[in-house]
Amino acid sequence: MLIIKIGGGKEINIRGIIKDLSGMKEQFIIVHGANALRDELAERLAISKKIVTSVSGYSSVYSDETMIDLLFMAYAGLRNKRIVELCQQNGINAVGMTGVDGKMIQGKRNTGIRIREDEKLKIIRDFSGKPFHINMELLHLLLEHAYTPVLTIPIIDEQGHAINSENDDIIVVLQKEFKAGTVIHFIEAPGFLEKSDDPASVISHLNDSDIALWEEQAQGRFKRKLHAIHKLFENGTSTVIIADGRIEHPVNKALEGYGTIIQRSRYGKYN
Amino acid sequence: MLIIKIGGGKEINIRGIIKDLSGMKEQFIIVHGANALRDELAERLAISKKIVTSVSGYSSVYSDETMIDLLFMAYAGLRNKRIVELCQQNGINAVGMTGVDGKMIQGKRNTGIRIREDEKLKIIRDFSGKPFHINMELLHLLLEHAYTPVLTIPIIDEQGHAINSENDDIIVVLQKEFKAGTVIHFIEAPGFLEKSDDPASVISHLNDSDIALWEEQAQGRFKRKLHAIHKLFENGTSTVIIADGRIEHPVNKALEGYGTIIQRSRYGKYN
Amino acid sequence: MSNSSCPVCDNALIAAANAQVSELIICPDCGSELEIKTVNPFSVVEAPREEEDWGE
Amino acid sequence: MSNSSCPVCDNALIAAANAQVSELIICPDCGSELEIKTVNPFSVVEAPREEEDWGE
Repeated sequence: MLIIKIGGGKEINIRGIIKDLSGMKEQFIIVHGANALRDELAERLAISKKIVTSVSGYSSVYSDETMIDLLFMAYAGLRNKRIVELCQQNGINAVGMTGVDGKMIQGKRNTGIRIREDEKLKIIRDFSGKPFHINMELLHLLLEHAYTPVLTIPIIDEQGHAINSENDDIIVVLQKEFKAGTVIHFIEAPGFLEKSDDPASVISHLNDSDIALWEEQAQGRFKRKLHAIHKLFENGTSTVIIADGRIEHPVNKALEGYGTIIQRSRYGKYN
Repeated sequence: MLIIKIGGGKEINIRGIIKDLSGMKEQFIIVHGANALRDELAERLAISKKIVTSVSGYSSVYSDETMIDLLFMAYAGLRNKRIVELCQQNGINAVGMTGVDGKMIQGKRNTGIRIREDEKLKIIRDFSGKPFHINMELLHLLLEHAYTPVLTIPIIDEQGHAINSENDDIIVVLQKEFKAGTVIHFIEAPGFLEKSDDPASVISHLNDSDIALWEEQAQGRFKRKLHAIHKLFENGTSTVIIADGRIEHPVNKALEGYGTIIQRSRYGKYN
Repeated sequence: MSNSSCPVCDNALIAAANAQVSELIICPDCGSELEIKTVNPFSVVEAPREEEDWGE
Repeated sequence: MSNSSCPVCDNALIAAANAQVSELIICPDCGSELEIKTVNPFSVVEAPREEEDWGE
């Protein structure tokens, strides 16, 4: 089982990814983002996106009701169904779902984010949270009947509310329950770069302990991405590939070794 | 089996409909529209909706690529998932799907609409068509595992394109394959009105042969709606209820006999 | 003026001055309904059968 | 000024002049972290435990 994460950037070559996937023997699940579409839609609808930075340094989108509407339109609607349509045109019988559908991805609503505002320590709540359980019965039902799940946010919380969440966290939970050997992330870069402004500085190989070190020095969103990759290895992944989603044959190239291959170090602490 | 059609009008009380449905013993499928949401979104995005009227007098929305994007955002995204969310909050384990997902609703692309433009007879093609087959395997798979399908357009054509279609036509095909005894349409009116501007002129009972007569005199969209109801009876429906979707308990009231109840006439031509 | 021929009876067809893409024309020879695909060069195909009931 | 009491130790609490909804304050008596729910009338609840790792 393969988990394919399609980033939400504008330049991601979805057509190329789906075309490559149509030749795959191994079964796979697609998880995708749509942040570029969301931001474009927010701008066209004159909806301003609120970013909150918690006192512990992590910034995230403040998800009010309007933001959840945006997620439904951009992620669950436009992006999800255009990916499903492309799959159908390439012989992949895809079924698109959010975490709310059939309680596919269940999460816990954040109790609150501590922020500093008007020099006061405050707690703010929104419709966001962390995934902790996948409806494996529904997922297996689809897979066993040769349907390819195409999953995206929002997920569902304990009271049945749609909540925003991070796709990287969803992949950690998905991988934990699925024991998928390989996870491929398609992003708008050739892979992890030694120097972020130098595309040629792709690091071709890393192991999971390198990731742990990197995580300590990283900040904000990148820190969170590294933390999620770190957790994948804790849950038994053997290979994570960070690959360029913009090129002509993103999947084929990734499987040929282009991009950054992260593997479990033989003497890592998890063996 | 019950088919619940939730109209796409702004004043439809979805919360009330879902609350009532949560008390239902009988299994049901939801099909819904979102035309008000689509039009509002089109306006906010400055997308002008093109209406074409065929030489034979039927007007319909011209569905280009941008319109299909709108359907994905308004129908498949916002409306579908807010209905699914409400279901989850009322103990109904709903799964939302378009006709593209898992090829749930397969259709045939229109070969072209004949219109008059610059005093010339022309043929124009768009992404629209008519449904002719439901993926019953997938539908039964969901129903047998206690999931409630919440279906909407777009549907999928022979080449795997998402195409616009009429929900009323979808219900005809759905009912044909399901033999659902009762179909309830929730609209923004107390039922069929003798005088369209007089809400008190609700016709409480009709039979299928009345519908055939009405259809001959009707025009445009209403003609098409009557034609779809007429077909439902041809395919074996016993009861169609046209009920007010705006009131507090739309489903309970409909089942108590409020609205227009259309039943098979004992001596109709189909017996 | 650009020429073409009727796909049904092969009769020569001359594009009218105000011919437009998607326009439906009738072959003067065999009466088939033809659809103009391109104007320059002028090309036509047989128009699809009218749908048995109304358009979408 | 409107008063309230700490939900943990029942000690009396007086709203500060610039108290704001969602503000986190510390009960001067038992040190519990409290969240201001409303300012007029002044009401507080115990603040939720900090998430084990960062916020969303």
